[in-house]
Amino acid sequence: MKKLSLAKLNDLFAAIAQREALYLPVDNGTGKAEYTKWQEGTVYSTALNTGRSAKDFFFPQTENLMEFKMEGKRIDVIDTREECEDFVIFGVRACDAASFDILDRVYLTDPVDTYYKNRRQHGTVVTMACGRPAETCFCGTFGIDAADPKGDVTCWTVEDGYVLRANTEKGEALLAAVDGLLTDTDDKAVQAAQEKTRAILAKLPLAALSTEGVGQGLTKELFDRPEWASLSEACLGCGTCTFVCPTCQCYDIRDFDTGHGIQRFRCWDSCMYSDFTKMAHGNPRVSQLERFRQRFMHKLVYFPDNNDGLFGCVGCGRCLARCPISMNIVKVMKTLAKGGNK
Amino acid sequence: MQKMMEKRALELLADGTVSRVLGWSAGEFPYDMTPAVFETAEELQDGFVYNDFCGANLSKYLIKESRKEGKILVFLKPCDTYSFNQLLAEHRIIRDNIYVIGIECYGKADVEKLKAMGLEGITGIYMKDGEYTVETVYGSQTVKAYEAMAERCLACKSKKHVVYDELIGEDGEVVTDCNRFDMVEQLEAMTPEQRFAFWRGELSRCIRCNACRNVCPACSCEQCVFDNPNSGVAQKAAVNSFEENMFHIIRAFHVAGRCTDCGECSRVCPQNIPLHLLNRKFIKDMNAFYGEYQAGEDPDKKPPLGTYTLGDREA
Amino acid sequence: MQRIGVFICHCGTNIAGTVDVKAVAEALSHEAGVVFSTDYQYMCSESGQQLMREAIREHRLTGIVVGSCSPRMHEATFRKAAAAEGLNSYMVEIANLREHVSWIHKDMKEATEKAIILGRAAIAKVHLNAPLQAGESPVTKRALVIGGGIAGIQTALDIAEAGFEVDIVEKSPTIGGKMAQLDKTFPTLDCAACILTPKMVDAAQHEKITIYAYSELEAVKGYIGNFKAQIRRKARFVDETKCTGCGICTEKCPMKKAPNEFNMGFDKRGAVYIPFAQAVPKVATIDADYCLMLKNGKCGICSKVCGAGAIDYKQQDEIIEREYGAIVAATGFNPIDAKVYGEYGYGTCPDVVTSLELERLMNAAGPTNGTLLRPSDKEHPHTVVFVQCVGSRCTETDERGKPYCSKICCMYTAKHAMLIREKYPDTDVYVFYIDVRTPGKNFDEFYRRAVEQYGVHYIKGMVGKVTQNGKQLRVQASDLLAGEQLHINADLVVLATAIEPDKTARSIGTMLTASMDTNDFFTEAHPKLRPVESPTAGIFLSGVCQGPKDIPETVSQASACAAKVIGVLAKDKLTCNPCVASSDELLCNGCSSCEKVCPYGAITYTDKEFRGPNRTTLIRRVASVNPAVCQGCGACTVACPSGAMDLKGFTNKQIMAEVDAICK
Amino acid sequence: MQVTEYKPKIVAFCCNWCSYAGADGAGSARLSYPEEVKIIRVPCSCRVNPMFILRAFQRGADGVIIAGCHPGDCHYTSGNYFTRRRMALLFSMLDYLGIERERTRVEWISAAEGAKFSKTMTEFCATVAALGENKRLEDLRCKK
Repeated sequence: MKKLSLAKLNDLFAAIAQREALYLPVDNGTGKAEYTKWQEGTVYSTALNTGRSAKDFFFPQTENLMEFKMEGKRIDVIDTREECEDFVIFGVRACDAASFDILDRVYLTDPVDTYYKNRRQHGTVVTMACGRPAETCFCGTFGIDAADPKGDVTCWTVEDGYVLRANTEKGEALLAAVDGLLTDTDDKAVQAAQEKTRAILAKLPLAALSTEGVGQGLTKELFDRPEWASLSEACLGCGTCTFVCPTCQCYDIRDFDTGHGIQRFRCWDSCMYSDFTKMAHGNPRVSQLERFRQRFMHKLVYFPDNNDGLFGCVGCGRCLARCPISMNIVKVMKTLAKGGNK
Repeated sequence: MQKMMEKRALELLADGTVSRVLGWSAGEFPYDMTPAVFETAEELQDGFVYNDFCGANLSKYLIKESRKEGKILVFLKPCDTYSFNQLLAEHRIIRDNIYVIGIECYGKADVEKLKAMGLEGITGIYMKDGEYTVETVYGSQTVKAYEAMAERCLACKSKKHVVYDELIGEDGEVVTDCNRFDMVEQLEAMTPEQRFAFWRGELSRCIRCNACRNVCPACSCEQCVFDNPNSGVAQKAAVNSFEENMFHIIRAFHVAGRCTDCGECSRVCPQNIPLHLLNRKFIKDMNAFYGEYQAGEDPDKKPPLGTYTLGDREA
Repeated sequence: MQRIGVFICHCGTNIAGTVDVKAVAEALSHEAGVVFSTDYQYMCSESGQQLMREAIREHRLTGIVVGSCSPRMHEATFRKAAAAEGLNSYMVEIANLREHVSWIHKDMKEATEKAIILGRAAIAKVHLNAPLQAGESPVTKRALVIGGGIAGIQTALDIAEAGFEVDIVEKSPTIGGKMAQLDKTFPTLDCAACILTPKMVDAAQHEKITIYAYSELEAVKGYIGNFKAQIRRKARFVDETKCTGCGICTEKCPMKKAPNEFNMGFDKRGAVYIPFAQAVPKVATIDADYCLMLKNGKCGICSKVCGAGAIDYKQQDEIIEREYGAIVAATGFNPIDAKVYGEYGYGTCPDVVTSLELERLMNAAGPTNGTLLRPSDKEHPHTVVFVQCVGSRCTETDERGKPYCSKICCMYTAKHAMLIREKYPDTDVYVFYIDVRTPGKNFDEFYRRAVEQYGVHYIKGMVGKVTQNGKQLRVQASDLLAGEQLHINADLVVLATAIEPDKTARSIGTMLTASMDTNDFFTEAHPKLRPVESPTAGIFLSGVCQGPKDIPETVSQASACAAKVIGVLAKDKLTCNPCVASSDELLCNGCSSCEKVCPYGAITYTDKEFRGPNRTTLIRRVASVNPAVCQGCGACTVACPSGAMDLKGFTNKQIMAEVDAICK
Repeated sequence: MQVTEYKPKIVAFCCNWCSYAGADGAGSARLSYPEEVKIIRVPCSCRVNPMFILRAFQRGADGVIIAGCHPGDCHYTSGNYFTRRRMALLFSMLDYLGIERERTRVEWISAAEGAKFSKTMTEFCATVAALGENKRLEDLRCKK
């Protein structure tokens, strides 16, 4: 383990930024932190989490896939892919770091999504262990330890500085490159910090939330549960939950006529939208109940079904804070669990 | 207040005046209430909640709910009644199927404001004598109610219910000295470059989640032009600055003269974009150009874009 | 995918002189969908059209772009040529290469570039064009005229003369209107009754005209060619078919306290009455407000004396429904209530009268049998003061009056002054005016006669106040030209009160969805070019309901209006402009935004059933556009937030395609 | 070195009855105006949807002008009155967003005013040219 003194944080950023682009949470002026490219003078925000999740780095909201040029009756297809430049994301929380595993399951298994892979290969993730979790946090429900996040490098804030630990080759390389700023240390301070965090985690209102009643193999039991009607009745059908979610991975592909060619791009889609997966015959899920159910069944049943029990939620709590009508996965899980016991 | 509302709802359910009640149901935390329909006394007693965090405007749900069998009771705050009236004027809701109870309102709280004060890990919020005692896993703190009041409530335009079947609490007055156009004026006073920079900064955060549109009582189209592939302007994501501008300008234009300034768009924006400043610009301009007009106040009054005078100012 | 043919016209050298037409045709031949592109000397010529027709055949063209002169010039020509070859006319678009390119640009290169861009825009539009069919609707060959004054009578007579059925609906017991109350008419001074009553009789006797007097319009539905009107025939309590108009009942009626409206209330009439001797129809009417029998069941004298047995105390209002192809508003006017001008003493001083009242005081059939006597003491007035512009030409801040000029007052006052001076040369006549307006044939000569020949004192100035001063009236006024205050002791003061549309006009306008201005005058479809039509198709305007007019003007407008009505009724079917708005019911949310901006009332709403999710049925309110009424302005398309409303021939997508092509 | 003069792209929406005829009049009288102006014929100025205006800017226009009948002369009686209100509000909103107000305009040009048409277009072109390329409402995808 390596240690960085409090005063040298900025030097660390400068050193990383010299090698490659560095992104870290910065207060965006609305009281919220967002990942921003570091430049001299940028102030790192210690806010619990960013408004938007870190998935944007690997799966951006919109992305060009290819272009077409038409000349008379001839159509040329232009590959617009370019090798991504190396970059570092600093300050990723445990939940978001765990979300990358989920996205990897989707995009790195065959057929591999080359656009995603390109970014993933070139990105180095430095996580920051949580010190002040909020009431909306429930990563523990999914076996995520906020006090010991994953990532290429894990960072803990301790009393007199930061402790860093490389977890992967990419992480080793990063720490090696900034070795001049670091000193060796043991894990005592880290353990103290972890204990403190875990004590708080245990006191959080959602600490006891369990995945009982949801998970693999429960499609039949849960699909026709009557509670979906009341759970979904206030849903506005907006995409807020989807777009702030670090694990939602659906996209739509569209063509844009630029006037001198066609750009084929993909953009995030939301299963809450009425035109989600609309096909020639129409829409497979015609009511908001069905769309709502799809989102939660996917995260809590279908995804685990297809991925060895791994849930499609990391408990980051963004949807709890952002849903315009305060409906969320926690309320869904609790309602389903309660009804199941009856 | 909650007790009185619950009592009336139970009575009206019991005597058959209504068969359903549209209100708010309890959440996980003291502040995350969800709009909900209650059909039985048990459901009501179990889950009905009303407190300072019940900010959601319930009127838009009536488009769907008033078309169902039986009468529905709805609780409307003063600002919600304007939306209700506007929906009525646009024939979007069926008045006969709705029983409106107007509820007095002195402003709603915004939990984001509490969180911005560093209050994380909230486990309880208690209101007493104009103060909130906020309990968190990190300790408790007392906050003046007005410090936690939602921005839109600080600029409240009216405490008067423009429509109701009965009232719980006092009916207020139109707030004549409300300062809701202050920020619009500040922006107007800037240079075009400053304004451009301001709006780029705000709108560039848009993630096109459509929360503003879907919550908006004026945005009640069967299908939005931006969702309709045949409209020629459909867009699913704001690919660039143009599309961000396009969506928000056209949305504001489409609700111009119909927007009651309920403030839901800004409340729900996950990116904290002050969308109400677009709508208020149109409202302010319409007032200045064509005379005072408050959408939803009088359903029989012609909206500014539905009429004209020979001597209107030039564009 | 369309198969588009492009035809670039040289227009001699008009286009080819500045635009490289061959280059344009060549460049456009590469556009997607273009299968044929050529240039030609004169596309509009017979051989040019032939060329187009052959190309349509040979290349199976589905769309045509002509690069030529303005579409305002030859669009119709090319559409016809296409239609002759079986191609829908609306698949033709014009790129205006003459007026918008060759005639305004000098540089060949730039002009050619612009021509290519305009050609591309037209091609982009044609790609999205759809064949449009002009709809047809049948025409009910009958007209309704609302109002039986001189305007309504003239319009009805002219329509009937052309061979079409006409119904006149008149709310009072007789037709004739205001003109029947007048004494003499300017500038010829012939007696109004002498020229009007024969027309009334003509109307009554015309086999094609039906007069529904003492009737009111109740409701109107439908559109041009196909109106359905409900008419309320108010109970007269006299059977029209039996009454002979002998008048015995009116003589024997013991209740003689009803004010006689025909004589402006100067005398009384019976509860059963015939308004005047030449009334049409000449039948008695019982005034239910005064009739003792109807009020308390005691009397019944008229019933006893009526030899024809026409009296029917049990008569009820009757609603009849008729179908019409066109409707004429001829609702006329009334003088404003002069009481609002308290400073002139009207209503408090009996010898202050309005001009219309003076007409009755001077009329041989009036309350004084034509001898001018003042109302208070029935004495001859020796000094008469006329006050002009009472309630006319007021500033915006004057809420009592009207902003417009009532147009007729200058002339009738000259007439009154002249008649008084002629009949009673010992009478002094003063006229206080702001301006004297006499633009009409023989009008100014008439006015000058009043001044020069008859010695009427015309004084430019305002009357400030009229007060009772013993038996006389004290008139305070200013003489603006002399710059002095005047005090005149007058025996009679006559107010030239402004005229305003009849009070019923507004509600009738609403029924007809005909637009009105802020003064409640009906708005014409175009102030210069369509002065007798309402913007709502099938609604026509006759007389003062459209704006102040004198009798000659009213009659000529009434005839013009009849000509327009005949134009509609003469057709068996009406062809509609196919470029009209239409609403996509799947998108429409029934909010009524479009209806508010439609100048024609072409949009209506219906509740329709739609399929909802999971085999449910939803009822939604949706707009529908009547293509026979819509004129295709497109105001609704922008008012519609959901994009449900679109305009055929100028759809959102077509216009955006043009925008794209131009900005590319 | 050849200096290419910057030429703005101008879209002119002209109502069929007055302004399009006015443009024809300008042509008949050989009254020139810059070729940058391209006219789109609409039945009435009230047919112009704010979406068309934004679309034009997106696709590369530097200025958009709407020309209709003089108030009171609308072929459809009220169309241009609605245009006037809608555009007054839209232009004010664009200004509020910091987008140059001079890039948009409404003008009343009758069928008889060919000279006014030519003068207005020339003047509008000069105004837009002075502002330079539309950057604030551009869509980079549509630029070559």
